[in-house]
Amino acid sequence: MFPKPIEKSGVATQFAYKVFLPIALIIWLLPLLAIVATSVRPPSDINTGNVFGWPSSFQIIENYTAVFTQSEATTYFLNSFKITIPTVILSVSLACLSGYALAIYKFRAALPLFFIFVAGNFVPFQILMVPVRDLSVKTGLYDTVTGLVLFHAAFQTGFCTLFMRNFIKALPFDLIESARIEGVGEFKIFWYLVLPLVRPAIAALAVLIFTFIWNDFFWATVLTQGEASKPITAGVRALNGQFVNNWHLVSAASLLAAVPPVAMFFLMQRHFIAGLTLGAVK
Amino acid sequence: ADLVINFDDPNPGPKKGFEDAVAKFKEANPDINVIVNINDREAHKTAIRNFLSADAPDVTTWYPGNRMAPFVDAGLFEPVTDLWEQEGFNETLAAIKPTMSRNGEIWGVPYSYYQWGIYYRKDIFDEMGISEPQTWDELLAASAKLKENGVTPFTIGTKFLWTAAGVFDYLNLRTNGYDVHNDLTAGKIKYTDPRIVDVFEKWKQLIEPGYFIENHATMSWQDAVAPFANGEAAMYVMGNFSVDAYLNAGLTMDQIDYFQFPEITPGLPRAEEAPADAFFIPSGAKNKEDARKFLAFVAQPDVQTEWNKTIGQLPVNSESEIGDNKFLREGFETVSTAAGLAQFYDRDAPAEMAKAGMEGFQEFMIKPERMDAILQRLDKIQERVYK
Amino acid sequence: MTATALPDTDPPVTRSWYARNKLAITPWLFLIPAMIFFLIYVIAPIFQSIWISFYEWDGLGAAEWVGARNYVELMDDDRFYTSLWNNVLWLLLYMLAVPAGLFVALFLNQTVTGMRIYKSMFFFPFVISQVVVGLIFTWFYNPDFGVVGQVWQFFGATPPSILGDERYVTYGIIAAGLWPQIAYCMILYLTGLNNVAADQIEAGRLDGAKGWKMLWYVVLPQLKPATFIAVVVTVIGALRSFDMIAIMTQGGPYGSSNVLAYYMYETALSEYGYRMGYGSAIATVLFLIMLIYISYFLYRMYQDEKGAR
Amino acid sequence: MSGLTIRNAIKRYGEVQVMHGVDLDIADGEFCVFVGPSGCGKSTLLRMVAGLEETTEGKMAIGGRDVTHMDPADRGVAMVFQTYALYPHMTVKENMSFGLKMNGHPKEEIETKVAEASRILKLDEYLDRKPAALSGGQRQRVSIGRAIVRGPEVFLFDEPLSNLDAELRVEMRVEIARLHKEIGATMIYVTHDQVEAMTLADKIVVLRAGRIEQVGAPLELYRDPDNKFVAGFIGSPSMNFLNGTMNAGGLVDVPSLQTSLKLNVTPPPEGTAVTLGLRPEHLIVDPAGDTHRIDLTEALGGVSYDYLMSATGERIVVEERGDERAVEGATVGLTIDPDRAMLFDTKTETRIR
Amino acid sequence: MSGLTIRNAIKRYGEVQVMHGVDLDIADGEFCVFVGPSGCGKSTLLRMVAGLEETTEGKMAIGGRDVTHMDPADRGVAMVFQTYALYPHMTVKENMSFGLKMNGHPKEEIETKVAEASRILKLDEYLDRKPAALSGGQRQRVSIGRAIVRGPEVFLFDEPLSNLDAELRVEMRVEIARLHKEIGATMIYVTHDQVEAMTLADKIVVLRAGRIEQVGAPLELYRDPDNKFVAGFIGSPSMNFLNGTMNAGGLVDVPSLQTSLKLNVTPPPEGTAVTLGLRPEHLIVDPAGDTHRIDLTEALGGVSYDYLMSATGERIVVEERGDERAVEGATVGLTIDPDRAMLFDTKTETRIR
Ligand SMILES: Nc1ncnc2c1ncn2[C@@H]1O[C@H](COP(=O)(O)OP(=O)(O)OP(=O)(O)O)[C@@H](O)[C@H]1O
Ligand SMILES: Nc1ncnc2c1ncn2[C@@H]1O[C@H](COP(=O)(O)OP(=O)(O)OP(=O)(O)O)[C@@H](O)[C@H]1O
Ligand SMILES: [Mg+2]
Ligand SMILES: [Mg+2]
Repeated sequence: MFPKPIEKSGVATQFAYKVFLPIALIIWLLPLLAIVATSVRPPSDINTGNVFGWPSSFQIIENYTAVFTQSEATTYFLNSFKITIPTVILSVSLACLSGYALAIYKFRAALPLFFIFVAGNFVPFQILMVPVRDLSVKTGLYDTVTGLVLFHAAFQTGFCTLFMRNFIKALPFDLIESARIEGVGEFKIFWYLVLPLVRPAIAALAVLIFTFIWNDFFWATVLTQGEASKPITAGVRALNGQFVNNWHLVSAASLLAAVPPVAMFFLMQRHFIAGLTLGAVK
Repeated sequence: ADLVINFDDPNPGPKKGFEDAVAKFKEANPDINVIVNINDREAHKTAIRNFLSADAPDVTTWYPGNRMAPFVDAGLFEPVTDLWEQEGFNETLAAIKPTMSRNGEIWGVPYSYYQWGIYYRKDIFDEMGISEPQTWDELLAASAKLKENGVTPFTIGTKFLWTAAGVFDYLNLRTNGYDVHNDLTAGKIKYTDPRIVDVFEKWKQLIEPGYFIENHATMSWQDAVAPFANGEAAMYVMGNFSVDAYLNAGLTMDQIDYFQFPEITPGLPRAEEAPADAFFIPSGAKNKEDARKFLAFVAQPDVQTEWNKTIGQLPVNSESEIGDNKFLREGFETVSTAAGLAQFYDRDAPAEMAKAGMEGFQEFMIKPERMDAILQRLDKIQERVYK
Repeated sequence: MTATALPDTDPPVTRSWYARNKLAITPWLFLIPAMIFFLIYVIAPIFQSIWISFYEWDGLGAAEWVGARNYVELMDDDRFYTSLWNNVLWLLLYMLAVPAGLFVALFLNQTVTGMRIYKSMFFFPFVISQVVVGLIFTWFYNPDFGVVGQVWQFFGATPPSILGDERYVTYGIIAAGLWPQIAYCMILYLTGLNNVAADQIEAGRLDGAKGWKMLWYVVLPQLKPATFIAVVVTVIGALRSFDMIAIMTQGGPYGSSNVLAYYMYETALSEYGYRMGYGSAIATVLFLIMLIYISYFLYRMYQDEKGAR
Repeated sequence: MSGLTIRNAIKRYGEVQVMHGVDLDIADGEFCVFVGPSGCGKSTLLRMVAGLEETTEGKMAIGGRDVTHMDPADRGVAMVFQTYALYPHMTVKENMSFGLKMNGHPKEEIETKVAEASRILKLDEYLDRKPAALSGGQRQRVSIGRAIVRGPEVFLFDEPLSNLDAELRVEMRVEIARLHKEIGATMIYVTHDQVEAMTLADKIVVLRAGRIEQVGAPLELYRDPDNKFVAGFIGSPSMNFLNGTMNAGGLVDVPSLQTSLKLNVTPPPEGTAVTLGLRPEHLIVDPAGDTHRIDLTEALGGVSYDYLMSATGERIVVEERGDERAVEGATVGLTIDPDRAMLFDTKTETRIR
Repeated sequence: MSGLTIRNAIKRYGEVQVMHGVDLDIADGEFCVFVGPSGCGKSTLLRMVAGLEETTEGKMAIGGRDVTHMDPADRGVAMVFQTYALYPHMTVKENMSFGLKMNGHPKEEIETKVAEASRILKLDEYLDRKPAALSGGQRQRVSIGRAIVRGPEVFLFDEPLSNLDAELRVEMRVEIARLHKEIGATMIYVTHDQVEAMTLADKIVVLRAGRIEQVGAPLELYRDPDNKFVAGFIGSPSMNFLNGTMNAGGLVDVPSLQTSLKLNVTPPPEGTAVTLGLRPEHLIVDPAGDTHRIDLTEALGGVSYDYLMSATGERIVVEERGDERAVEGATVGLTIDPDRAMLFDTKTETRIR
C-alpha cells in the first residue's frame, strides 16, 4: 500500500491526519455547504450579506416547497424520470446484445465495429446536434420525451457496448464452450448464462448511465422547448431565470435536482465506482 | 373546431392576462375549442422555428420588426392585411403598423406594447435636491451629484446583453434621431460613421466617471434591481415591465418615478423605444378562419384594456383605456406623442448583427478604450451580414 | 496403421442453412439493433454535419451550397479564435485535475475508520450535474453576495468580478469545472492505488526508495492505466465543456469565455443564431481536434487487443 | 461401440499449421492420455475431437459416425475443463442439469440422471450449493458430474487436475481412475503430469509439434520407446543421453564412460554416431571407479540424486537408494547393465533395436 | 560476520498472535530453509527479518547489529519474491541498478556491480529487455540479480521457484545452489517443496503454527525427527503411521501388522498408546504374507507405489523398485526393518527414542 499506512507512523502524525481529514473535507465541499446553508436561509439573510453566518431563521420547508409551488419543478422531475429510466433500460439492453456479439464471436468485422462504437462514444455532441435536431423535428420527436430517450439510448450505446463487451470478454470463455458442447443454443447461452453472469456489470452500467442521463443538459436544451418535456437540469436553468435574485430558491432547486443522482451514488456506491473504473480502465 | 395557440410567457401576470382573454374569447365563441401551449420565452424563441415548419399551431405570439423577417421571408406567416382593412386596424393600431409591415403586407396583430425611459429613485433625488433632468447636461450634472454622495447614478445588468442596447438606442435616438437608428439597423450606416462614433463618445461620458454600477456583466436585469432597490444606484434605463420587479424588491410607488430619456441634440424630433408583442398566423395553420377571429378579438379595445391592466403595459388600440397607474399614464403620454417608435436594437437589426452589436456594447461598457477596435469589428460583421 | 476408409454408416445429414452458418450469422442478429440506433443517431449525423458545413442554411428555407466559404469565414472570425484559444486553455488547465486527483487520492488512501465515507464525500461533486455545479459557482463567485465577495470584503478589498472580467472569466469557469473533474480523477486513482502491486512497493522499500522517490519510480508507473484514463476523460471533458459555460456566462462577457462547443451551439441554435452551416463548420473543427484523441485512444486499444490475442 | 477414429487430421490457424496429419484409433472404453511438451497441440487435438475447433482437413469418427463437421453438441462427447467451467450462478444440481434442461429433456429423466451422477461422485450433500462454496476438488467433481449426466460416448479431459494442489491432485486422480472403471466410457485425457499419465492411461499418446511420436501402454513406452524424444519424455528424472559411435565389432564406443559396450541390438554400420540412453534408476555408482567426478548430490531422504561429470564434460544423473551415499567431490565409476541401456541414432533420433 | 540471531520474536496482528517467541541462530554463510504447512508463519518470519513486517516483541540482529526496528533498506538484506516483484516499466538493467541508484551510489560503481551480477546469472543478453519480454526463469534470475547487486549480508527468498514449471524449477534450484557456493552469503529460503528443502539446505527449520518444531540438517531431520509432525512432514511419500500399544515385554503391538515389534528404544510404560512410523521406502512387500490386500498400484517406471489395506482398515503405502512388481488385488505381507521404524507417543506426538 502506498503511501505508508498512517497506523505505522507516530502518534502525532496520526493525530494530525485525523484532525486534518475533516477540515480538508469541509474545504473541499465548501461550495456545496454554502449552497446548502443558503437554501435554508430567508431571503433577508442574502440581501444583508449573511453568507457564512448562522441563518437568522430556518426556512427549510418554506424554501423547498416554494420550489415546487412556484414553478413547474414537479413536471421537470417527472420528465427527468421519464427520460432517464427508459434510456437506461434501452441502452443497457442494446449494449448487452451487441457487447455479447463483439466479445464472444470471432468474426472479421468484430474489432472494427467495436472501435466504431468506442469512437462514437467520444465524439463531441456538437457535431451531432444539427442533424439530430433536424431528424427529431422531421419525425415529430422534437420536444418529446421519446425523442430524448431514443437519442440518449443510441448515443450511450457506444459507451455501454464498450463496457459490456469488455466485461463479457473477461468471462471465462470455457463457460461458453462448455455450454456449446452441452448443446445449448446461442440465444439460450446469452439468456441463461451470460446475462446472469454480467448482472454486476449491468448494475454498474445502469447506475452510471442513470447519472449521465439525469445530468444531461445539452441535449435537453437542444431537443426540448416546452415545459411538457423539459427535464430537471434544463428546468433548473429556467428556474434560475425565474427566481432571479432569490438565491435561496435557486439553491434549493439546485440541490433538489442533485438528489436523485446523489442518492443513486450513495445507495449503489459499489456499483457506481466499479462502473466508472471498469468502463474506463478496462 | 380546434384552435391551437402558442403563447410565450409563463410568468404569473402575463399568463393570467392571456388566459383571461382566452376565456373571454371562448365565451364569445363557444363552438371553438381553444388549446393553449405556454412556453418559456427563451424556449419559444428557439422552438418557433420548428413548429412553424413542422407542426404549426393556428396562432402564435411573436415580435414585429426584424424579428419576424426570416419567417415572413420564408413564407411561414400568413399576411393579415385584409383583416386590418376589414377591422379598421389601420386607424386603431396605427402606432405599430410600420413595424408590423414587411414586403408590402401586414403580418400580425399587436396586443400590447410598453414604453422605455429612465426609472429613478424619487426619494433619493428629493433628498439630494435633484429634479428630473431634461437635457444631457442636466443628466450629467445629476449623475455627478449622485456620485459625489456615494450613490452610483445608473444600475444595469448586461449579462443578457440587450439592456446595453437599450442605453445605446436612446443615446442614438437622442443624438441622431429615428432615421439614423433605422438606417443603422438596416445596415445603411457604418458603425464607424462619425454620427455613431459620436453616440459612443456620449456614452463614454457616463462610463468613464463610473456612472454605471460595477460588475454589470455578471448581472441579469433582475439582478441589477437589487442595487436600485437598496439605494446604491438611483436610475435605471428600462422598459415598463420592470416596475413589478421594483415593487417586489420592496420599493413603494412613492419611492420610484419615471422620466423620459433627456434631450441630447436640441430640437431633434423625439422618438421612443416601444417594443410590441403580437399574434401571428402561421401559414401552416389548420384553422385559419378561427385564427383570424382570434386576432380580431385580441385587437378589440376592451380586450386590450383588460389585458394590459393585468400585465401593466400599454394597449395598442388607440380606443382602449390606459391603466390608472402613474407609469402607464406617463408612458402613454411618452409614446403617443413620440415622433417615431423604435422596436429595439435587437428586434430591428438582423439577429446576427444584433448579437455582435450587443456584445460590442457590453465590451465597450467595460473597456471603453477599445471603442475603435469594437466599431471596426462591427463594420466587418455588418458588411458580411447585409451583403 | 491400415488406412481403412471411415465406416460411413450414417448418411450425411442435411442441415438447414442457418444451422450450417450459425456462428457466422448469430453475431449479426445480436448486433443489428444497436447498430441501427448508432448508425442513425451517431454515425450518419457526423457526416451530415460535415456536409451541412458546406451550406448556408438558416434551418428554415432551402440550403445554399457555399463550398468552403464557412471555413474561410471561420479563419477570419475573432470569436472563433477566442473560442479556440479558450479551448486550449481548458485543455491545459483542466489537466491539473489529473495531478490534483492523484494528490487527493494519495491523501485519502489510508485505512482510518470512516475512510469509506470520506472517500465518497470527496467524490460527491462528480455526481452532481454540471448545471448545478455551474449555479453553485456562479453564486460562489458573485462579488456582492457570494462567498468570494464576502471573503474579499472581509479583508477589506474590492472583490473582483470573476465572471464579469474577461481576464478571469475563463479561469473562473475552469476552476469550477475542475472541482468535479478532480473528484473523478481521484476515484480513478484510488482504484488504481488499490491495485498497485504490494510486492513492488516492498521491493522498493528494500531498495531504499522512500516518499517521492517511491511515488515517482515505483508507484506512478504502475498507475499508468489510471493516468491514461484520467487524461482521456479530462481531455474529453475539456473539449465538451458546454454546460458550465451555458449556465455561468453564456460565453460572456462579450464572448470572452466562449469555447468551440458553446460557440457552435450559439451560432446554430441560440436566439441570435440559426446559421446551421457555420455552426456545423465549427463543430467539424471541434470534431477534428477530438479525432486526434480518438485516434490515439483507439491506437492504444488496438495495441492492447493485439496483445490479448 | 463408441471408439474414436482420427484419420490424417490437420489443423491450420491461418497460415500456421499446428496439427500435421494425425492418425489415431482409440478403442471403445479405453483410457487414452495425451502427453507432450507445452504447445505441442494436445489441447488443440482434444478440442478438435470436441468440435470446438474446426478440423481443417481429415476425418474424425466417433462410434462409426463421421463427426468431422458436426456441432459439438451432436458428437456425443462431454468435456471437463482445466478451469472446471462451472456456471457460477447455478447450484451444483442446476449445473449438472442445465444441458439436459436446455435440450428439453423431461424433468424426471433429468432428476434420475443427476441423482445417479451425484451418487457416483458423492456429491449428494452439495447439490444445493453454488460452485463458489465448494473446494477445488469438489468443483472438479461437479464438472465431471456435468459430463456424466449427458451420458456421452467419449469423455474429454483437458488437464483437469492442474489447478488443484498436490494432495487433492492425488485424491482426484484416484477418483477418476475409479470412475473409468465404473462407467467404462471412452476417455481422452490431456496432462502434463508424468504420474497422472503413467497411472491412469491404458494408452499414452506422445505428441510433439503436432505429430504423434508414439502410442502405447505406459510401461511399454517406459521400457521400449521408439525414439529419443519419447525415451527422454517418459520417466523422471529423465534418461541420461551419452554420445557414442559404433565401432568395428558392433560395440558402442562411449567416450564419457571410457569404455565400449556390447548391446543387444542390431548394430548399425560402423562409424554411425549413436546416442546411448541410460535411465538414472538403472545406474549404480561404483566407488572404486575413476571415470567420473561427483559434482553435486541431492539427498531427499529415501533417494539421492548424484550429478556426475565425466571427463568429456557430459553430465549424468544417478538415482541412488539405500543408506550408503556417494560423497560430493569424490571420483567414482559407473556400473551399467547393458540390457537396460538403449541405443538411438544420433541423427534421426530413432531407436536402434 | 553476518549471521542472523533471532531472540524470542513475537508477531501480533491486532489481537491475533501468529509468531510465538521464535529463537533462531543462523551462522554466517549458512543456507537455511524454512518449511512448514501453509499458514504456519514462514513468510511472516522471513518478512520480519526483512523489516517488511514490524517485530512486535523480541530482538533481531544481523551480523551483531541490532536491526529490530531498522528500515528494510538499512538492514543489509535483499529479498527475492515469489512473484519476482520486478518493476515492469524498467529494463532488466534498470531493475538491477534501481536500489543502488536510490541510495546514491556513483554511476561507475553501479555499472560494475550490475555487470558482475549479470555475468554470474548469465543475463548479459537480456539487459535491455523489459521483464514482460522474459520467461519465468529469466525473470526470477533478474530478481536474484537485483538482490546480488546490492551486496547484502543476508539473502531472503520467499518461495522463489513456486511460479515456475517443473523443469525450470529444477534448473533454477541448481542455479541457486551454485550461487550460494559462489558468493557464500547467508541465505534464508522459504519453500513448500520437499526437494528444494532437502537439496538446498544446510539447515532446515520446521515451523508449525508460529513455533519452531525442529531445526537441523536435512538428513538429520529425515533420519532423526523429534516428533511425529516433523517425521510426517519430511520425506515423500509421507511416512506411514500405524497405531500400536506397548505391551509387557517392551514390545510394540501393532494390530494392523498382526505382529509385535521389538524396537531399539527406551520403552515407555506398558499400555502407552504409541504410533509406529514406517517410511514407504523402507518397506518391502512380501508376496508370501497375508496381512494386507493390495488395493491399487501405480507404476511410474522406475518406481511403483503400492497402496495396501490392512485388516484394521489402516492404509499403508509402499514404494517398490526393481522389475518385479506386486499385483493389484493380491494378498501380501510386509517385511519391516525394526531399526528403521520410529516410535511416537500418540498423545504428545513426541518421538520415543
Ligand atoms: N487460436 C490460435 N491461433 C494460432 N495458433 C494457435 C491458436 N491456438 C493454439 N495455437 C498454437 O497451436 C499450438 C498448439 O497449442 P495447444 O494449446 O494445443 O498446445 P498444448 O499442447 O495444449 O500446450 P499446453 O500444454 O501449454 O496446454 C501452439 O503452438 C499454439 O501456439
Ligand atoms: N496482515 C495479516 N493480518 C492478520 N493475520 C495475518 C496477516 N498476514 C498473515 N497473517 C496470518 O499469519 C499466519 C502466517 O502467515 P504466513 O503468510 O506467514 O504463512 P506461510 O507459512 O507463509 O504460508 P504459505 O505457505 O501459505 O505462504 C497465517 O495464519 C495468516 O493468516
Ligand atoms: Mg493445453
Ligand atoms: Mg508464505
